[in-house]
Amino acid sequence: MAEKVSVDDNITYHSFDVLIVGAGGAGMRAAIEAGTDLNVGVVSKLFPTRSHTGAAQGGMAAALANVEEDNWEWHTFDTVKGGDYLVDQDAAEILAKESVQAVIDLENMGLPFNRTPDGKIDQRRFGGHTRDHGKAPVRRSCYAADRTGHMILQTLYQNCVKMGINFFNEFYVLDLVMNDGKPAGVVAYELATGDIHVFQAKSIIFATGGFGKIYKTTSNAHTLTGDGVAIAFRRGIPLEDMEFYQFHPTGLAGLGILLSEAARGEGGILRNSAGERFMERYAPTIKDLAPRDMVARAMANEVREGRGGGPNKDYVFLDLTHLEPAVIDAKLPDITEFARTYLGVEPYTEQIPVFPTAHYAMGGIPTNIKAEVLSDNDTVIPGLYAAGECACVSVHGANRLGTNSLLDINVFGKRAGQYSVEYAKTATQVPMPENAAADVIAMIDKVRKAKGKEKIAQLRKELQETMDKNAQVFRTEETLNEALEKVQELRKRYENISIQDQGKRFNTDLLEAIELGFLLDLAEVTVIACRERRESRGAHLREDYTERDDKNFMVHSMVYKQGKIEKNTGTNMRIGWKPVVVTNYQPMERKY
Amino acid sequence: MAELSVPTIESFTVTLIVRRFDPENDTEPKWEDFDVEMYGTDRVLDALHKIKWEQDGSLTFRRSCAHGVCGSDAMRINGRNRLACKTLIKDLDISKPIYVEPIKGLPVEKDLIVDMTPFYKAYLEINPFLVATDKPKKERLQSPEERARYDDTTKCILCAACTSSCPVFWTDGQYFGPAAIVNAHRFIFDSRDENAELRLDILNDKEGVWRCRTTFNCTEACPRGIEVTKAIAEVKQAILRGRA
Amino acid sequence: MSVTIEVPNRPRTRKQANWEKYGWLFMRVSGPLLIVLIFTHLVVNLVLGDGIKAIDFAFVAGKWADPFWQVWDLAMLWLALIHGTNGMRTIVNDYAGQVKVRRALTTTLWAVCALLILLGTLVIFTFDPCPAGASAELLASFCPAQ
Amino acid sequence: MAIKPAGTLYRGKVGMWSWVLHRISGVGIFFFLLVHVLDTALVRVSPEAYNIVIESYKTPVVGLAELGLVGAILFHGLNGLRVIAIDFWSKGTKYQSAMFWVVIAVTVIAVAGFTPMHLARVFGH
Ligand SMILES: Cc1cc2nc3c(=O)[nH]c(=O)nc-3n(C[C@H](O)[C@H](O)[C@H](O)COP(=O)(O)OP(=O)(O)OC[C@H]3O[C@@H](n4cnc5c(N)ncnc54)[C@H](O)[C@@H]3O)c2cc1C
Ligand code: HEM
Ligand code: SF4
Ligand code: F3S
Ligand code: FES
Repeated sequence: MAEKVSVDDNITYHSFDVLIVGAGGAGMRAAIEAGTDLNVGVVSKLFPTRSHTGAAQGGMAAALANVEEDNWEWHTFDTVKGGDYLVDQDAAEILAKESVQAVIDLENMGLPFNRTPDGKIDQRRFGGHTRDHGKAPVRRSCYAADRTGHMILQTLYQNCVKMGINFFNEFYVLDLVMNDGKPAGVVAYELATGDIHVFQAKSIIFATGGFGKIYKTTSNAHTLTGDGVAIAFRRGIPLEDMEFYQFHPTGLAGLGILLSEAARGEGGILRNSAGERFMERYAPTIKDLAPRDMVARAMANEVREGRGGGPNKDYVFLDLTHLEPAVIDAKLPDITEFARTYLGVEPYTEQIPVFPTAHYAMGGIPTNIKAEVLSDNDTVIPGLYAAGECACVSVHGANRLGTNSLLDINVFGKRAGQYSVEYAKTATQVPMPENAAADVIAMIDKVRKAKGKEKIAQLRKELQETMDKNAQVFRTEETLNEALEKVQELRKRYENISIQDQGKRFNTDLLEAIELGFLLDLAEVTVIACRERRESRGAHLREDYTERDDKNFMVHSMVYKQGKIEKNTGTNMRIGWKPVVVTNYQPMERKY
Repeated sequence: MAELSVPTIESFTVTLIVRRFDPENDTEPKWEDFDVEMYGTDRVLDALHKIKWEQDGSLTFRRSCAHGVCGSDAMRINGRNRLACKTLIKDLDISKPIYVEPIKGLPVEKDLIVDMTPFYKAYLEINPFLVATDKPKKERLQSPEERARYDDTTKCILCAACTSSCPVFWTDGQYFGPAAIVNAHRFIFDSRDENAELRLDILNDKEGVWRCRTTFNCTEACPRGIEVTKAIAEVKQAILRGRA
Repeated sequence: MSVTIEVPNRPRTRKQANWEKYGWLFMRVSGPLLIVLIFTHLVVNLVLGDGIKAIDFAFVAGKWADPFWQVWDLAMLWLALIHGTNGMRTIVNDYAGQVKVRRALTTTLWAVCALLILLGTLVIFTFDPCPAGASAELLASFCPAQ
Repeated sequence: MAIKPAGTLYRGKVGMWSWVLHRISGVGIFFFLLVHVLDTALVRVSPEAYNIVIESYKTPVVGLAELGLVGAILFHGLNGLRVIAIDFWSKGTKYQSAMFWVVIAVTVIAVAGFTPMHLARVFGH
């Protein structure tokens, strides 16, 4: 179906039935499901194959039972327990049940999974995935060497190409246009020309990925600035569970570049400076394959108690030296290369310095199991969908299990595609308000013309540093207040910025400034959610409230923005709580 | 958390000479030099960021993942195509300035950004997707050996380092280029694919594999270590023999 | 829309049939043959005996009196010219951007190639090792004029 | 071709430089071949005509150029074999740079062996 385009006042207007924002795994999976019967468009700030899904290494969970006995119910249990019981269990059931088909879909689309000797998809172990409710690690992760995410991203893009999906690449969506509480479209900035585009659509899917860049040490890409999440927030949509940010245990020390959990899945061992396999003390049953929050905390604890390695005793070691070089080459080629390239360490013979790195946002835009966005605990915003890391369904609860995110983007990406088409088929277009692009134009103009003293990079650096210092693995009321104060100070200083590039074409200087605005918003929400959750659960560890408190906090947090968006005062936020959906599993103490 | 540190080399000052072009003001590109203070584990991308963030915000380049997996930042560093995020400063000769310029053979848009359209176009022309008509209920079977047959070429991140290092591609930009052939190879040798013949036919073109003069620049430039020239040779052989 | 700085891209023009595969194969088949032909030619003419000093009409006449060398040189002539011309065509295709220029140059190349092949072939077959009326000291020893 | 200031020269490795040499030598040989066919054709005109022209091949300047020609043919021919090996031998791409150095070595040795012999003839009486 041909796309309708008109140009007016230098603004280009496009009209679609289904518009997808973001061309990562979730966005493209949605696009494939949405198909080409209706008029479907994908807008992405990056060329699709540059999305950060491509960085995922380890694998994608699915109880295929190709190599060991397994079933979706065990997978559900692991997901719920891994998420420290904050998982919505109806969503987790869907995730686990639909995982098998999700993997088969990808294989049928051409994904080159590693194979078992009899030609089936091979599977390996991954943290937190167990047989029969925690008895022993199970091989559940389907993988393509250690570039599973790369292969997913490529395969999805290939199939989009095959179907002739309509892409708008290097278009930055900067605003969601709502009319009377209903979504009418989005406004985007074209990087190459500096032109403004208004996309009108019946269904809009946000699949814009995470926001690891609120932290300094992170496995996330420079471009993961949480645009979609912040845009939704600015338009009055609450954000769910923002205090749950996952720190992945094995980031390359000092750099944050990720070494996949697959390294431990294949037998890698964490050691402290004394050479001790310290995870035996923290998780006697599954040791190094405990969920990420536990491992990250154990590592941070080892360092804190003086058992770290290196000149500043500030990291621990990942030991692969007992593995056959052939196994390393076949199963972990990329990550060993990272160690060589970036730290000059030879993994065959030397231990790799590692430390937790900000990795994954469990929280985000609240959705239900149809990927529909919610405006409060249960009110659906018709026509608005979210999937992938930017969304919170919530299948990851307080802590995501490794390989469950690639699964999430496929299962809920697919669902978003499916339900958005269903909706668009019968819905009528919400009329575009007059001057739909006015806010974006004003924002861009303001940044471009700003003549202040503050430098974007400096503010961003201070933000990331304060988040690393005060809102990382360990948190207290005091550090969180310090972080909040700092974020609010930065927000004030943000009013006084200037940029150097005044051009229209490829003005990345301008976009970095706008992205910083998104980061500030999300950092603030994160800190507030962290402060309000006065317990420890999953990835969220409060040193002043070290116990899990099911009586008061067996609920999702919902942070709402109050008042008008232009007033970036920072205090206009309200916290609410939303019950957790429990079906089969009552909260228990989490031991491994 | 406390600041992290890895055993580092002392900081040192390096000079970067960057080939710049501002489409709104320049008629032709110019060289501009910057001095930056760097550390041992820093990469060229860090140096470019340092320039952009501290000295000249208008310096423009693409980047995303910062560890060599997204393929955004292929550029010519000291005369060779490299990913800026994978090139450690200490591995270059820092007693001399480091030359940084856009990849060659694609139209320059601004500073280090080139127009990738011709590159993607060649990629799209080889039908870069699995074609299989059977409708299996579960996964299609494939032995580990069959899977290994095309493993190397699945690594491609479409960074264009290879194609824009190819002297044949520079001449007129018409040659399909190594990246397109690599991606065709990935499917031609996939036992599940049924479209090898068509792809071989597409590459048996005036601008196809026969234009490759085995100069190996592509293989040498590929940040993923793909044996590009070998893949091209295999495609040539497949065309000669009439099948993969 | 974009400013082209290095080499402009002309739109891709796809032709249905093409001979590139055969050209490519021919280069690879003729190459090794040429090695034998040319290297022997060089050894016989430049290394053995008195080398270049010895080359004159009589030397050529001496060789071409033998059908073996006639066929040898004929093969060398054809293969080298076709190989060389096809190689030159590749180079022209690479660097001659405009279609017209390219066509003109390739046509010229093949015309010159055909002409020289014709000329060479005629020379080899119509060659008279002992032309009448030539001064005797220039001729080969087997000529009656000697 | 490029608008000034040009970018730097691409710093390819042996694969690229062998191709540059292969191409230059090919063109050189080609033009020599054109001339060579024509001068040889003079045998059909008259022995005198042929001999006059062929004499110039024995002058010192052309004699030196002949060394270059022989070197070019040797390199082009041997490198051609290398290219064929890359195309048809499955390990060719792996050993391409080793093969390049073999080509260079053989060319240099052969030219070095030929040079004194040839120069003695050209400069001798
Ligand atoms: C290093 C690393 C390793 C990982 N390994 C694993 C693993 O082994 N297993 C696993 O399950 N999970 C893993 N994860 C997590 C998982 O990869 C991600 O959570 C998941 O890929 C996110 O996919 P996505 O589609 O939501 O977002 P992304 O892939 O990040 O895509 C976001 C998309 O949104 C677009 N976008 C963003 N902002 C805008 C805007 N303003 N306008 C327009 N477009 C926009 C971007 O261009 C991009 O296309 C890993 C993550 C990292 C960082
Ligand atoms: C001595 C034996 C020879 C061998 C083994 C040989 C081999 C080859 C091969 C394999 C190629 C193809 C290169 C490629 O596709 O990359 C080639 C190209 C070429 N050859 Fe030869 N050749 C020989 C002699 C000659 C002669 C005598 C001439 C001149 C008449 C010649 C001129 C060329 C030219 C002009 C090219 C094109 C170069 C290019 O495209 O870069 N060759 N040769
Ligand atoms: S083959 Fe290598 S160099 Fe070429 S595009 Fe792919 S990854 Fe980049
Ligand atoms: S650089 Fe070009 S010539 Fe062939 S070997 Fe690579 S494609
Ligand atoms: S920034 Fe992703 S490859 Fe360099």
